[in-house]
Amino acid sequence: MAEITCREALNQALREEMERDPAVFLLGEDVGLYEGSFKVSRGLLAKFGEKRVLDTPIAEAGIVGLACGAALAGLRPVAELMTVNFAVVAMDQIMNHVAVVRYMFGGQASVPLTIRAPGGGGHQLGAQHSHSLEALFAHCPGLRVVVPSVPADAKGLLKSAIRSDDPVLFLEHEGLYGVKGEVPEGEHLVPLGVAEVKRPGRDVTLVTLSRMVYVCLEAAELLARDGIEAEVVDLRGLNPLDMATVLTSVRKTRRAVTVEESWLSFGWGGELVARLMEEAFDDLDAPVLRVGGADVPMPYNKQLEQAAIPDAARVVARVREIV
Amino acid sequence: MAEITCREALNQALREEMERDPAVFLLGEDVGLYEGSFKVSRGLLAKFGEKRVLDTPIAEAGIVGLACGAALAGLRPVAELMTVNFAVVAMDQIMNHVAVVRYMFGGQASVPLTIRAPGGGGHQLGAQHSHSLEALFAHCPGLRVVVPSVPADAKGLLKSAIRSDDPVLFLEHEGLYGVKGEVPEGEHLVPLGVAEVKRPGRDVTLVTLSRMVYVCLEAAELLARDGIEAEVVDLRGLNPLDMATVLTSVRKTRRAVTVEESWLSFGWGGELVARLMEEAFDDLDAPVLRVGGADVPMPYNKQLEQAAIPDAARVVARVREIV
Amino acid sequence: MKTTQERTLLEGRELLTMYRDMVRIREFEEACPKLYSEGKVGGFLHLYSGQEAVGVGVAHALHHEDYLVSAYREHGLIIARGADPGRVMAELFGKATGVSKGKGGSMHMFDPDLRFMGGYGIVGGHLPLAVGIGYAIFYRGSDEVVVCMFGDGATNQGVFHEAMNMAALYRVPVVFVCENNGYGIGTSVVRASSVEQLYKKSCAYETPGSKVDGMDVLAVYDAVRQAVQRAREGGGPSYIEAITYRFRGHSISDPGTYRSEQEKKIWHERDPIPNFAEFLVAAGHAVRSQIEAIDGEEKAGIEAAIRFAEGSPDPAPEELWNDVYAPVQEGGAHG
Amino acid sequence: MKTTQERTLLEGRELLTMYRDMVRIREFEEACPKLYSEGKVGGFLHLYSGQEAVGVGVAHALHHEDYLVSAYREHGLIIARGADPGRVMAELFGKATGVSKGKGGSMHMFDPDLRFMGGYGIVGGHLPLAVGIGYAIFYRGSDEVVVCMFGDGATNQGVFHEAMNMAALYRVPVVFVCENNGYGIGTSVVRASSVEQLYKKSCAYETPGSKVDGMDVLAVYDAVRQAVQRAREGGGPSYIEAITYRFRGHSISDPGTYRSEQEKKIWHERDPIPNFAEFLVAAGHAVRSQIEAIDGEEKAGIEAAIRFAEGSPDPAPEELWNDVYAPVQEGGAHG
Ligand SMILES: Cc1ncc(C[n+]2csc(CCOP(=O)(O)OP(=O)(O)O)c2C)c(N)n1
Ligand SMILES: Cc1ncc(C[n+]2csc(CCOP(=O)(O)OP(=O)(O)O)c2C)c(N)n1
Ligand SMILES: [Mg+2]
Ligand SMILES: [Mg+2]
Repeated sequence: MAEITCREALNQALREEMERDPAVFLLGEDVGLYEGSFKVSRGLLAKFGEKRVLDTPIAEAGIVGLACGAALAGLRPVAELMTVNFAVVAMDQIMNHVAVVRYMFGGQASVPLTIRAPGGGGHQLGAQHSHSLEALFAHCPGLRVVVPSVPADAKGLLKSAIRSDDPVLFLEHEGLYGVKGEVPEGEHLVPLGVAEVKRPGRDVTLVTLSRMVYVCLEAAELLARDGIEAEVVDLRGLNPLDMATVLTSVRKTRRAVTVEESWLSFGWGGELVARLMEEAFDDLDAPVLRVGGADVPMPYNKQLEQAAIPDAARVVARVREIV
Repeated sequence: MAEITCREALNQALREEMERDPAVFLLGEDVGLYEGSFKVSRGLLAKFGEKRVLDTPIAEAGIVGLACGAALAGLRPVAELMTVNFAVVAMDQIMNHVAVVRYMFGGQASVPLTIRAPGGGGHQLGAQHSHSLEALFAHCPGLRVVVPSVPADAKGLLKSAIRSDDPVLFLEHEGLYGVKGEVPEGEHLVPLGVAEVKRPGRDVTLVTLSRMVYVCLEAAELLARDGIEAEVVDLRGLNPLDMATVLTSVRKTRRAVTVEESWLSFGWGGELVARLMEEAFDDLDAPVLRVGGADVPMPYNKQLEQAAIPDAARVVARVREIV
Repeated sequence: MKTTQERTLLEGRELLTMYRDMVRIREFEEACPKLYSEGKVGGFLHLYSGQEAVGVGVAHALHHEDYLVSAYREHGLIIARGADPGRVMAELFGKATGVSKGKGGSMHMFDPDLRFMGGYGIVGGHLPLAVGIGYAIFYRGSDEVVVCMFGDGATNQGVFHEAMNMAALYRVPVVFVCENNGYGIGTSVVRASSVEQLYKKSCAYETPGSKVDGMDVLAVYDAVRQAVQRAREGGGPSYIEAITYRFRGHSISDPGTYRSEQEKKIWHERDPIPNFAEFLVAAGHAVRSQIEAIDGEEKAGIEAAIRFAEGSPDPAPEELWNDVYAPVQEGGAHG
Repeated sequence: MKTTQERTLLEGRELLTMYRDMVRIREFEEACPKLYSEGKVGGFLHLYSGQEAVGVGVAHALHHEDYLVSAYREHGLIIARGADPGRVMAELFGKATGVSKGKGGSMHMFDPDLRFMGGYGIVGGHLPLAVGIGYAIFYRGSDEVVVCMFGDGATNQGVFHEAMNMAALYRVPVVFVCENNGYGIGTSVVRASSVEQLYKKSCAYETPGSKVDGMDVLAVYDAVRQAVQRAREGGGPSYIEAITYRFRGHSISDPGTYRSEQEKKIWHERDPIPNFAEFLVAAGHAVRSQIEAIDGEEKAGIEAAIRFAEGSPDPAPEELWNDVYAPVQEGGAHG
């Protein structure tokens, strides 16, 4: 298997799905001539032409709405939002249109649309450019929320997302595009809604996704030095949400900590805690704790920003409270 | 004290604050000549004139952005979004501008803006017009989220919101405008971030807000018939979040159920559960359970809609699982 | 090639169908308030009475394969497109036999067979969708056209701007039809739009804009037919402002006090239905008795539609959970 | 009333200040890439080199009480408005002495004393804010004006439409200045906007639109001064398209390969700074030595600014939690 970056893995997925299905096309700001602001669509305009790799004006509501309409008419658009921060500009199209048309039209409409959006903090981009909005989208029924952490998943999940007849918010992390990993060539599908145990452990379960998977693995290493074996579960998405894998792990470790990059309050961690409490109350030896971003708009200053984003030390500290 | 409706209480608050402070003005779709689609601004155009009661085009981003700019320049706008469903159209202005400018400009900017928005289901308005978005806004640092359930709070909280130097999302429920209650005349302030025990009880705590307060009180009545005494806590908002009152209650009852109208998954209930678990794990005799709306876009059909919205029976059933 | 006489006959027939469609819509809409007050219909209810000439003119300018997308004031549009009034009424009743299985209601009707791509409730929200459908047509290289209907108020929304720009930029076959009925709820056009003549807004996109009398079904038909043809031939989008009036309040709950009796009277004199009947008779396309026959048939048809709706079943309780997601596909969980 | 001679002197002084401001901005911007590569400056970094004539022309057309609002390419604008380059540089360094206390960075600078109401990073997002500031001015009946700066790409966003419409509808004193530098990142104007001449977009709002050479500081100054005067006198908003060019990539990380060397060359020949120097000397407003003196002083000034930034402290760790909410007021929790 070849070692490639998440960026290349995503590019492969797009290329392969466009070759496989003529109904698949890309659109977004600078996805064509510029090959994407993160270069994920490199080479695709040259290969597939302007009709299938559509550069758009800076108009996120228009982009998502156009993609939604094209999907209603039978195409399989993959819309790239330059970053997830701008998904908020298109929130009405996503929440009130993309997510609900199938249902409100009695199942007669289908929106096989994938919306790709890079996000996350860590690059000193400040209060308007550092969001991770998994929790917001996961709250809206009708939307799938898929979040890859490694190259193989980036490829396998994106291919599944594009083939899904449901609208999918595919949330990439700006800090992971350069991360390398082994990725199967050609047909490689990772089903949506299946979590993965990244590291086995018996003492505590760390439930996480996206870049925080790496933070948790680092924390697990640190804990291991003191003989604490943490099991790291990569949810790989929030809708569908694979509680089975989480429950199996927690029933074994009897302790859990959720780790998310976004604002802790009213984030997705609370949902996991609530489900764990309801479904595994008697299996828990300690409260399920959460680690999350500071509840502040992201500051520009490097030290302040680092303090706002969860790191391994923070995770270790939380684990030590319950182990 | 006079018995008046929530609608009249809100109108009183607006009128009094506009009389008190010349910097306070209203804007929104049909707030003036039409006196508001729920008639909350009745009589205000006649009394204060067009400059202070500004009818706007149908352009939510423009409305919130205009209000944000006016607030930056020292006014105290009260923007009415015809319904909270359209707040999603203005989500970028709310999340990326209103909520963050104070912080990203190092505390030099202030946005004393109140955004009023009616919401909630129950009137067969379907998938695009039945949202309750408390959880979404509560996830964004910088925004206050205030939610009245009775006329006295509608008045007292709105007056406090207008006087607050923080931006406030003031979420009203379309089903409560006609509800009557005693409301003190003139100066009556209810501080933001203070929950209220609506009904004392020793066996279980029902944590809720907005229209669900009534559903919980009804459930409490039903439970009382069987000797189960439920304490009902009206949060009256999510930011500031008054955990102290909730914890005091739960430490007493040792059991709790959160009740929210919106989609259960990734709603605000999870946050409450997580905080209770962390702060009161050893005081809990049973898992904290949640009641919430069905995770589906709201259907039009009456029976289906009723099935999607929590009712007293559902609350009672959940309570019986743990009492 | 047909003889003049044949053609007149054909036109005659089509003209009568236009009249019939307008009457059907009016009968349908005027039956609603009573049903609403009886609690048989719920939710919002935005009636089309007064605007029939726009919808019918548009529908007759389209081929069967063409698409129509609309805002929430769409009963008349889906009927003009050929929907069975019974299924439309059943939707208002929230019944399983409704055009949206009772899940959409008055604002959210849909019929893929008629290529009626939906009624939407977020003002302006469906405009980019229309552009997307147009893009799909362009993508496939087929010669269909999309007509997108919206109100005067929608032209002040940001998505109007984005959709108009993208439609022109990609030269997609979309005809934007603004139904200017003078008001967005209680706000008159001049109090919401800096430009009073809404057709002028297309100047910012180098898209042809024109104005047409929305109370004259033939005028609408001609204007739309030309725009549709232009789009079909690859000429790109156009924008038509149809000046019309809603005879009732914004929705069933709106008394409409912001409009003067005088104003209403003037517009009622311009009622598209009786005026078109007069024209048909005067021009010899029909005789009075035919008109009366149509009126009677359509009245009876709506009564039948109501009976159908009343006799139809509610959706099954489990329908609450259906249609949120696509049925699970072969190969892979939710894949 | 001043004598001609006095007036020329006065103008001469102002002209030299304009030149000095442009040089200061250029020196500031050109110092940034090195600092960025050294890791002293982080985040996004959108430089203004090439566009100085627009910002300086605008700033000189304003009174001290007038407001300026901008997108994220604003270093040059806040400096033109009078900000100390040291505090601007400190902001890029994320220092506590920065114009936004190190919390905003390159994209989010603010100075209430200069009435510089912020740099914003959401394309188009600040346009409605400018309308709101204009509304506050109108509300108070004072005679200030707001100038709102944004790029060509922003004119395709929905909020542009909403802001232009509301500004015209309420006749607020806002001057919209579109800095058309030909590209939105890698997308040229014609590939994003259906109308190539962006000034034409104001036709949809019955707002005067004009085009000006953005490489000529005096042309910009004159155009903006007229629009500002019109706004000050209650004439309402206007819209100016300034044709300019950014000499560097969109941001520090953009190689800008989508622009031909030929194109860049042509624009560099139109560099607003040397050309203006030539004009000043030729027209007798200054002698060569004065120009050289200014160049030297400003170069030194920016070096001092960098030293100030380097010598400044980082924000205290607890600053993470400050400024999220207003300090708790008297009377009532968070009241
Ligand atoms: C984004 C949004 N804002 C506000 C509303 C509330 N609303 C429903 S209809 C309407 C008026 C629309 O007027 P117009 O576009 O002229 O259409 P008409 O009702 O006249 O057919 C408004 C403001 C909405 N549905 N969506
Ligand atoms: C709503 C939104 N979409 C996309 C972006 C990403 N982005 C940042 S700058 C930019 C280009 C803006 O071009 P223009 O308005 O011409 O300004 P310029 O950079 O040329 O000064 C884009 C697309 C953004 N910041 N905000
Ligand atoms: Mg209208
Ligand atoms: Mg540009």
